[in-house]
Amino acid sequence: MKILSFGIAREIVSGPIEMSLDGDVSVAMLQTKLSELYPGLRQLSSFVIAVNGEYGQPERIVRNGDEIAIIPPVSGG
Amino acid sequence: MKILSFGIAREIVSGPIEMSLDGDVSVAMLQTKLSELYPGLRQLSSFVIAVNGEYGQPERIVRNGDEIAIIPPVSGG
Amino acid sequence: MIDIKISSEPLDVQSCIAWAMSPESGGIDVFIGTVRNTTKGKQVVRLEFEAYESMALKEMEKIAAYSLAKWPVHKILIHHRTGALSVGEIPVIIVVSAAHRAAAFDACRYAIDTLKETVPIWKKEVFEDGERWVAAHP
Amino acid sequence: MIDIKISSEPLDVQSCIAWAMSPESGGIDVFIGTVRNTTKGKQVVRLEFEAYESMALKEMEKIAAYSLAKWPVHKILIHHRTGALSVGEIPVIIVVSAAHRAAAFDACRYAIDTLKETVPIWKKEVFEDGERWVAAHP
Repeated sequence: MKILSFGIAREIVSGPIEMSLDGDVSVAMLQTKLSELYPGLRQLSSFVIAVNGEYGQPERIVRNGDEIAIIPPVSGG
Repeated sequence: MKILSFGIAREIVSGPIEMSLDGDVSVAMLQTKLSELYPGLRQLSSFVIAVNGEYGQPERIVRNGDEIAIIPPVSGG
Repeated sequence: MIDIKISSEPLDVQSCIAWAMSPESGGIDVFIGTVRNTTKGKQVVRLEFEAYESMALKEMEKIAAYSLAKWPVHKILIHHRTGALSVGEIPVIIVVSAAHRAAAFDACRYAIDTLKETVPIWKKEVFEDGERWVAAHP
Repeated sequence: MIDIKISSEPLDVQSCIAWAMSPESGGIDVFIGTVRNTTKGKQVVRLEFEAYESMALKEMEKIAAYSLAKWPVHKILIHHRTGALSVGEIPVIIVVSAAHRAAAFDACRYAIDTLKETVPIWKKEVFEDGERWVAAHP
């Protein structure tokens, strides 16, 4: 599974992330996993996970093939 | 004293008004006087008097030489 | 800074906005009034605007000055047109620039709301079969 | 009607407004975001905007659809720019037309407030001596 990242998250993870999922992994579990792999993400005001271009509820199960993205605090406008 | 009028008030009084003042005449008195002379003004939602381009308080005394205007309900914008 | 105008010529949205932009501003709110094709279900042919111009300019100036005093805004422009306007034309444009958007929105809305209450300008709606001074009668 | 766009080309205010005008509309509210020359007292050289474009378009679409559902507005346009923008340039423009102004103001303000909260777009402030992703850190 490829994980996209943007803004400061893109700079923190520096480069594309490839991850393979064993069993049922929720959005919340993925967030924890990513925080462990990239401690810089823990310094952010917040970060959330988008699944197929929608904000992912924490309990949502992600599947191989889903488009996953790390969304740091947005600041458009 | 010349009295200006605008919008529907201009149509009601149909033509310029010339009036001469005896003694102290307040804005309120002028309003009453104008309503008597032009009963059409009484049908309006409201009308007020401007003195020298400012809304006139009812007790304000008007003088010969002041620019007086009949202001029917405004509807700009 | 304040820019107030009453004109019988068409208002130019682009130049009004250009005037209000500045390097210090982060947000601009623009209100554009346009002539609608119907009012209370009746087809409108045109609107005719009449102003007590000297007083209207003073009242518009007061609105602008109050906005600058009350909100942290940089520039406010209020232009109003007079004469006969067809459907789609622009009777009024208000532009407010500010460092932050909340002040721009608040001041712009205050300005148009107050303009409609205090500025001595009148509009007559002209229909196929008659005409009517807006708000004149209860 | 809805018009949503993310573009690396300069946004054209005039054509955005022209799109929103219609004979049914009486009021148009326009919000224009502009790049400010300072932030917290520091001189800004430029802003760099990055978008998760497919998702950002969906979130912008949601804002527009909600506005049309909640307020009696006719048209809403939301355009956002990406890439490097200098002071005075326009990152965002929102245009809302409605029969009556209150709905246009309410929907326009809702749209920009919500865009800043939900749409996955990020800006980096670039200063003479460094840079900073806005809102990234507490």
